[in-house]
Amino acid sequence: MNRLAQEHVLDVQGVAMTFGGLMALSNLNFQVKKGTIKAVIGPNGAGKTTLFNIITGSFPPTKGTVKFKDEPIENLKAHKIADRGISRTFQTIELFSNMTVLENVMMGCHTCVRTSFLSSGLKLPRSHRKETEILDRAMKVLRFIGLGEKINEPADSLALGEQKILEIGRALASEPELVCLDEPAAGLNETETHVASSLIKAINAKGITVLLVEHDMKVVMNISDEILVLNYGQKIAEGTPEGIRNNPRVIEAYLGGEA
Amino acid sequence: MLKIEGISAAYHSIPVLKDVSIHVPKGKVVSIIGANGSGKSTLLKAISGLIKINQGRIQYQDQDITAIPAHRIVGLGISLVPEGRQLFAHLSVQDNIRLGAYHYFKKSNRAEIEQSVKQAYQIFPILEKRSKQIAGTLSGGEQQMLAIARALMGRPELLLLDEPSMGIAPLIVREIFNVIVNLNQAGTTILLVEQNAKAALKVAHHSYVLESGNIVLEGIAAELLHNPKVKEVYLGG
Amino acid sequence: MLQIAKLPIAIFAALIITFPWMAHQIPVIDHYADIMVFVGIYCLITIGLSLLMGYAGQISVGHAAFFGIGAYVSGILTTNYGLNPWICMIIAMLITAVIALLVGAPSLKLKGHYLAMATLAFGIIIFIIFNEEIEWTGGPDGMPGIPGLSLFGFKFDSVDKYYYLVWAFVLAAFIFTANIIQSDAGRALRAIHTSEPAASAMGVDIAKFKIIVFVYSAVLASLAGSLYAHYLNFINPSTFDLFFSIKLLIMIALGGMHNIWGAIIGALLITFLSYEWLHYFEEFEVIVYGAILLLVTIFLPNGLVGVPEMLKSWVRRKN
Amino acid sequence: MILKRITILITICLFSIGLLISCAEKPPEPKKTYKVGALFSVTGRTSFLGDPEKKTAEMIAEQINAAGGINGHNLELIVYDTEGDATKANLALKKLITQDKVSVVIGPSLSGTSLAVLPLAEQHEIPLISCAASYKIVHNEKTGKPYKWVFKTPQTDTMAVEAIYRRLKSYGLNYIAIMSVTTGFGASGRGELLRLAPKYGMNIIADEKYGPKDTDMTAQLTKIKGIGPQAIINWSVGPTQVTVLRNRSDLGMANILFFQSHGFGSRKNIELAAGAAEGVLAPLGACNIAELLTAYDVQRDVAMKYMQDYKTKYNEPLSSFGGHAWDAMYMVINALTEIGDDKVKIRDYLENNIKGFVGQHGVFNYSADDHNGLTDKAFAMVIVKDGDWSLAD
Amino acid sequence: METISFTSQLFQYLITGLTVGSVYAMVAVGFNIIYNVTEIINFAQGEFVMLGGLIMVFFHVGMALPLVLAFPATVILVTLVGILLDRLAISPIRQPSVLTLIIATIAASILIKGIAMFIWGKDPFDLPAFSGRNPITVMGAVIQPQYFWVIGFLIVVVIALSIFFDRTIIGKAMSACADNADAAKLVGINVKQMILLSFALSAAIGAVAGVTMTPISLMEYDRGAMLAVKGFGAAILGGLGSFPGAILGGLIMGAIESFGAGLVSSGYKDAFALIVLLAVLFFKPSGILGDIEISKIKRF
Repeated sequence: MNRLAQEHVLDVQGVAMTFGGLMALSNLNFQVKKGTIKAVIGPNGAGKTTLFNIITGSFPPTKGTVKFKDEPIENLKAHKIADRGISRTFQTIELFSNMTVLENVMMGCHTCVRTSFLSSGLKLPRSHRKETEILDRAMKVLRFIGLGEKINEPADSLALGEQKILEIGRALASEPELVCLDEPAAGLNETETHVASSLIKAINAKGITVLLVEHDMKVVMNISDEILVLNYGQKIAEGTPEGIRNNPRVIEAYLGGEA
Repeated sequence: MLKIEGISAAYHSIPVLKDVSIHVPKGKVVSIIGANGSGKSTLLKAISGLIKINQGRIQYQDQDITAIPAHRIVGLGISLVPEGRQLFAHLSVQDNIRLGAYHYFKKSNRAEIEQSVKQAYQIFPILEKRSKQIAGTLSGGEQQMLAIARALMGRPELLLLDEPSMGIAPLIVREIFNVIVNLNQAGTTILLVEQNAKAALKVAHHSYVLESGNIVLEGIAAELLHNPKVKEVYLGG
Repeated sequence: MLQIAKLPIAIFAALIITFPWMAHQIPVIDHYADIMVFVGIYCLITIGLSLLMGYAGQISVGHAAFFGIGAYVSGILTTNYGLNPWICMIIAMLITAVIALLVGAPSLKLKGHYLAMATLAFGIIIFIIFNEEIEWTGGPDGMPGIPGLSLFGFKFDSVDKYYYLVWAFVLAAFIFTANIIQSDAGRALRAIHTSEPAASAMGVDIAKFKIIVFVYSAVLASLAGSLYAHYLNFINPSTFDLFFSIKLLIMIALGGMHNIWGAIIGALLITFLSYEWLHYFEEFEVIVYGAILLLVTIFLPNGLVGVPEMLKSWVRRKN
Repeated sequence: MILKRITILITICLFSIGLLISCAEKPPEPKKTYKVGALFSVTGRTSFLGDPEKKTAEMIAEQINAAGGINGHNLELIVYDTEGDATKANLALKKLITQDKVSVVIGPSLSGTSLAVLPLAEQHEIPLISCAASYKIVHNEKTGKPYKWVFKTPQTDTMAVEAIYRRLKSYGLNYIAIMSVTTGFGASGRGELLRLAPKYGMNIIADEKYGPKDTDMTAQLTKIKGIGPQAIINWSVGPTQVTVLRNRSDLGMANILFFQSHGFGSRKNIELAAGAAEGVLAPLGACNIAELLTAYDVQRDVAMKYMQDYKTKYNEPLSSFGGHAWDAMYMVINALTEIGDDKVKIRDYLENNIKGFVGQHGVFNYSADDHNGLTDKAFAMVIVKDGDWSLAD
Repeated sequence: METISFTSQLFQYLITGLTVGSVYAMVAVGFNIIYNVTEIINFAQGEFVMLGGLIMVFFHVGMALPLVLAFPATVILVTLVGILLDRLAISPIRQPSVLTLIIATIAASILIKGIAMFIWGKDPFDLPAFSGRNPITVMGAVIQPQYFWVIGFLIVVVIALSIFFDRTIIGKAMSACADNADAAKLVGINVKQMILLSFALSAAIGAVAGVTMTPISLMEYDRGAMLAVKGFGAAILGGLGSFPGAILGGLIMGAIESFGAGLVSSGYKDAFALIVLLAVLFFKPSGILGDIEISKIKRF
């Protein structure tokens, strides 16, 4: 196998997306290296969430290919992509609010441990065994993310910071190779933000590749290995945090040009 | 003119505004800047009555408007140009503009309304050309103009603008900000929420910087423009 | 909060087992055991519907059709072809499953009101077939002479015997469904209901799950239909009309559809209201029925199972 | 734990509500009463049957009790509403038998519900006098004989169909179109029309249907018009049979001979048809046409009295369906008067002693082979003339 | 013996289908008015039609009011019922979900039906045709004058509504609520009032349908449910929310029933209409004109 290809977990080539004539993304190319943290930043409406939705299969791109471990995934349904090993969180928290913390994480294990309707209805030993397995894995994840104490609380009773953490935990439960985090620090206070950044680092330390969209620049600058900057659906810069911070195009995009 | 005293608000029980106080003097442009998710839009929604606040008081021209429902706020002289335009996307440009005059439509005669419509077209000539077009089919910049025109039809004394530059090409942004300056010079008080800090600080007299629901900086706009802390808020320390 | 603990099921089972005896002790409710047979039959349908509507969030206004298909397949095969009722019951369930699959696959792609209309249309079409295919179904006058059930020579020929048979099925369906709810599959269903995007991001094949639940609920309804036919020894189309589908909907909503216990409570309440209690209002029956429904919808948005929760939060606010 | 509590709570509620209502309903009664049960579709889509039946039965019970009861025994009539629903009819009959312990049951109103409860009556050995039309109710296809415990008062569809076919034959007409509503009433009539057609040499050249809530039958009639039959027979009840007449007259088909079923038996229908009923024929029982009966007709007196009583009490025109309940009620009253309230004796009385019983719908002669007891004389062919009934001859 | 040629028959089926379809279309339009403002499917819509017919009978026949007085009086009374429905059954619901609202409107329809039964009893009532019952013959097909009234009133309703939604500020405001409720509040539109208005309007249209159809088909207390089902079918067939769709859907349903009954099998005519509906939904899940963009832009 080609060494370069293996290095790139995700390879986005020429991706474009139009919504009813409106260009949300145009001719986007970038790669994510295995085992790194890559951040996608850009002002509002730059197309970051659209990019996430394409990668995770919410809808196919109008043009271009997305390769995950050298295999095209751009036309796969979301659940198939999840099966391949990409998991995600959402910008507006999409926890299963009618479930407990534990159940949310157990739901995350769905891709790996599946039981049939019949065997779970009859509570066959096999399904019982799998259920125990799911429980073990979920508990492990919960201890890892530090919510081990709150397993039986309803998900929507948690504080915002904990909900964000839980959503990340749920994404981890499927033991993915790539996690896509959509604004993990949005709305969090300083302490919570700190917790979230250390968690992301810890995830990365386990060898999981991370792709994240984030507005909180402190977080982005602190944790990412590489940053991709989008504006009006186009890539305007890509590079290390230091390089991005001093890139004039980025500053203009953020603080605005002359008005 | 507008006094906000220690308001807190939450969205789905997640606190978004924490004890925010703001003062908008008559005839001035006041801007609120801050990164995404800092609570700017929530603040404007709270003023215009779209969301309920948990604590604090909003006072407008010596009247407590904290508990007044949204559809009556506009009658008091406050119009909001909401984030993302929020047009009536399936109605024509004309209809969008006329509906802006809804709250006094019944009380005034046709000519008076048409006069206001004409004024709106004078401010944004492009809209007159597009008057029969369906609002949803306009370009982003035109939509933003339409949203402002619609708000102006409500004859506001205080105009609230939520990110007028969002997703719009720089050239148009400049045009819109010119309009904002002109409006202010014509006597309209303006509260402007912007992510585009430079643009906002240039047109504003006074400015507040919001971060995670708290006011972290406040001052004369021109001074803030050079304050390194602003860059830090945006691009991280 | 969604845990189906063993204790309530045990108490429930104990109540069910002792109910006929208790009812027979009090002359005025002596016949309640008889009504309870029908409650049980309807419970079989509502348990499946509760999984479909409350957990997976898909509306069906056509389940009377599956109930009817079960009843008619059983009825036709036993009376016209003399097959063993138990075999007919299984054949009926298989036929229903196939029909549900054929109808469900395209229908479940529809959303909200469109899905409601599609299932409603299906229900009416099936009803028209029951009415029109007189040679098979006996038409509007119905089909008399459907044999009763017996097992190894033991005849289920009295109210109490049939009561235990039906409720044994109900308990089995209840436990089976409760097991599903507590398993990975059940979580997936609830996930679909809360957020389809998040569920599919977890790898849940939404279309597949919807179909499976639809078919499962249809098969339960079919089983209920067979039991109904063999108990009444008679069926006619009007039992399976649109209004019965709506009644099922009302049972689910009234009991509380976010909880499988709601299915039982709803079936219990609506059946007793319409078969027994409303009778005392005579002329005003329809008005009272409508008023009760309306009041429950307005004041108990989570149905009757939501009442303790509401009381609790009320008490908390009081203190 | 909450769930447990709910379960217990609900059960307690169930019991207590049942208890309360039942206690309130039945104050203890010291003297022995004769209990008669009745199952009518008082509400729901077939209320046009059950409503007049219930009113009639209640009126008769009142009259009897006002006159001192039956041999001093009060007559207690317990009516349950079946809503035309098989399940409800089944439950109600069991309740009448096991709980109310009635000695005889009248109803149900529909063929469907009657067929549904028939096995119960046989099983529990209680006499049942159905008020529904289908001949299947008193004809066990396996034995070729009537069911032991089941009787019925209405003329069967067979009689109505035969009356119509005989008349058509006498006119020398045999190309006919039939129309029917897709309810039990219509389907059963349609079945008989089709079954008996060969016997009378009738060629059915169109067989059209419509729903009970349909608003327009022009399409069906247009098709019939295109085929051009010599006569049309329509089998329905309720507003549809009026709509059919109106559509027919609109389409200029008034010159085609038109028969309605015996379900047409209410003057209200003529009124509602607003002139479109003129010249329409229908086989009707005596109670519809009491005034038309000659003075020495045995049925005239009972029919006139019933008509006047009903009008006085309820202030609405008589419907022929009430007459079926009248017949059943008086058969029961006769039985109770003669032999008391023993179920077996009542059954035997009905089978052996209802001879020459003058009812609203004919003169009944029950026997071991005939639990309907009517002959083809039970129907008179009536024509609508000048907005009222008139004998067709 | 008078017969009828095949072409005349076809024409007759068409006329009949369009008349019946017009009633369905009016019910469907009523569904859409409420749906567009609130996204509620009001299953009590059929009861408005029933009430329209029966109240008209009361005014016109019972109290002998002339047509020109009785008609508006009926519409006003039914409109009041619509307003009450919103105030008593819909707006008190605190946690509205699709199913809760469906159940609430079903409950309301049961309640209204019960009250109608209590007031008018179970018998059908007749209403004299507006301009006599002497049919006109066109191309061998026979047309009742009342048919013109039904189709005519559908056209009047369409024109009146299009003027209302196109030319009046209130109409625009209602469209605005449907479009974007928050933005509507911002320009001073009282959204709750608009919801109330939508119930009033659709009740009024239901009443018109009831008044015009009663001389053809009589009216009794339990007619509402079936009309609601047919009207709902028409609305879905045309695409929920689209007024041209509602009219198209209604007329298609009526025509299929009529042609189906005449040419294929009268017993299965309702099934044909529903099978067509299902087929359309399976191939175009949002109905014929149900593309959200198109439906809302082309109001009329």
